[in-house]
Amino acid sequence: MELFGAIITLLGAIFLLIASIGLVRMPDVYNRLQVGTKATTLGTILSLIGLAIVIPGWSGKLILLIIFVMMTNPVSSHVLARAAYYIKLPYTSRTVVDKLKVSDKVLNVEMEKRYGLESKTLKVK
Amino acid sequence: MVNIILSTALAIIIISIAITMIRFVKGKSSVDRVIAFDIMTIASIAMIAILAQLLGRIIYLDIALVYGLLSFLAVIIIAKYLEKSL
Amino acid sequence: MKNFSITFIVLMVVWILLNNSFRLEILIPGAIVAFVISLFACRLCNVFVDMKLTPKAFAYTFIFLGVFFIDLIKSNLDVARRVLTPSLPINPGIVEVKTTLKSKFARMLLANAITLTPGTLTVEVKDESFFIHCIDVQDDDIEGASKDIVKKFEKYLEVIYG
Amino acid sequence: MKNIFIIIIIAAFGVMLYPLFEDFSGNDELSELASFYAQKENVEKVNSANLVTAVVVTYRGLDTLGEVTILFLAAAIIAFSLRKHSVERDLRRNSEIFKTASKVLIPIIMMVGVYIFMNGHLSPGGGFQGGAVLASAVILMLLAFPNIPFNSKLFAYTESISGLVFVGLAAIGALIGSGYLDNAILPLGTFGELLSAGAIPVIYSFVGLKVGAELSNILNEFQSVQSDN
Repeated sequence: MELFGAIITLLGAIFLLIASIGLVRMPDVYNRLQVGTKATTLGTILSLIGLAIVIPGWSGKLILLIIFVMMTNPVSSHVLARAAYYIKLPYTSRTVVDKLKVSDKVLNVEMEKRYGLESKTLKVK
Repeated sequence: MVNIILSTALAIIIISIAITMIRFVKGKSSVDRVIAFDIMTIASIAMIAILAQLLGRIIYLDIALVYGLLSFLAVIIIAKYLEKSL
Repeated sequence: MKNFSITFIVLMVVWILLNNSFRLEILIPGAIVAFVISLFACRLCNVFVDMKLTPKAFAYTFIFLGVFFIDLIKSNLDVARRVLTPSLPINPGIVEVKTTLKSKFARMLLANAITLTPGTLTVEVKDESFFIHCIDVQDDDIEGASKDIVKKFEKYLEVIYG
Repeated sequence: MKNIFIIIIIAAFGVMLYPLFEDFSGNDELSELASFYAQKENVEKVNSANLVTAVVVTYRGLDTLGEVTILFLAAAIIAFSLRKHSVERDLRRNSEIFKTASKVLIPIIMMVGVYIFMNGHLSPGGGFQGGAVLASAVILMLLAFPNIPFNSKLFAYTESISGLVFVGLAAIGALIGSGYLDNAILPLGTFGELLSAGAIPVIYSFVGLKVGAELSNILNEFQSVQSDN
């Protein structure tokens, strides 16, 4: 049983390694975030689950750590992606479609109708 | 046996942190560097947990929890600073 | 009141997990602290109000977690394959999807689940539209993308949060 | 009148602290924990000439890791607080996901902070660290809801009351125990449990509350100065 847990931990570590390789290889910020959030979260969760199997007495704190990582990690990558989008970091040339750009224009016009002043500053960015 | 596998896992995590450092140095934009920092933190949480097992000290898990919390806050503050929305 | 009691229960669970024990001398200080924090945070965290407390909702919570974990593992294998292939087979883009969920907490869970699963990352949320960066765009119109990305989680969250 | 009062207080402190001076005797023997660190093999394993450095850096190096993160965070927060106010600031709203997530996280973070300062006698935490975690919940609140009305009087009261209780407990220790800040005024209990080590958890709790309230107050001041400009 302990061996099984240790192997799961090793699997998690391998996912973390893949994440870091992906981080170096990916061409633009958004794809790096993709790799970063996915592989690291699963890697950490697997490592912690494996440890919980190795030492069942610690499972309380380990479960709390897992919940914590699962709550915070997507939120921080969402906030980072949003920041990257609004400071207009360039995409890779392989990007196919950007629906948000279209919607942003519509929203700006609508804001101008509704609030007048607010739209001016929205255009500044 | 268990300890050997866990030590291997620890070594792999350390290698992955070292690879992440490449992106941290190369950067290009500050968001890239923050992403690298975030990934290093999450890897260190796993690393601290494994170290806690190897050294047999449960109190290290508290450190992992607080470390994760603080780096979450740091990433959000920097993201908001870059976005100029603070 | 419902909000307060759910916050209290969540905090007690956190306390028990932290201390890893059910003894009375640990539960009593925990209960006092959880009571005070719930009082303080009550007006702030009105997120739990929409939660339904029926047995069906509980069952669907577990099904949701199961579906989510299977998807999480699939997504990781997929991304790992893309990363390790030398030609880097990606086809990225930002697509728009619609959701019918109203509850804030459910929308957050949906966005987090999307961020954690196959090649997708929530970039922006505006009213009922989610803008999602995909690592491999299959379908760039709204209905098709919604069906691919959102529906599989939405049908469970709809039962839990109404 | 005021001066006389101050002199009386100083004299009272002098009387309280005198036993410390009188009872002081050099202790040549190391306690169990200290001798573990001071053992020759352990020092040689680290191969450091300076024993204190060996303990601080090698055995307690993980604390340093946390401290470094705190420093990083502090630098980021100073940048946040001392920044000039820009017009864009109010207009770009926080994302809804972040707001909802922080609503869920704030109570949990507070609970973790309380856990850390109540378990100060068992784990590497303590009053100061727990207080800092409490204040980080407040930072999250300020980040997610910048316009929320904030009750700064509540913090001021919490801070002064916990400060008073802290000094009061210390004085009680001097009166009925064997010295200032003595922890034997409450039953000592068994080693390794939450309610043990006498008054230490109680004292730590109030230190934690005090530190948390102080840091939150500082943040709140920064925030209000910033929005005035």
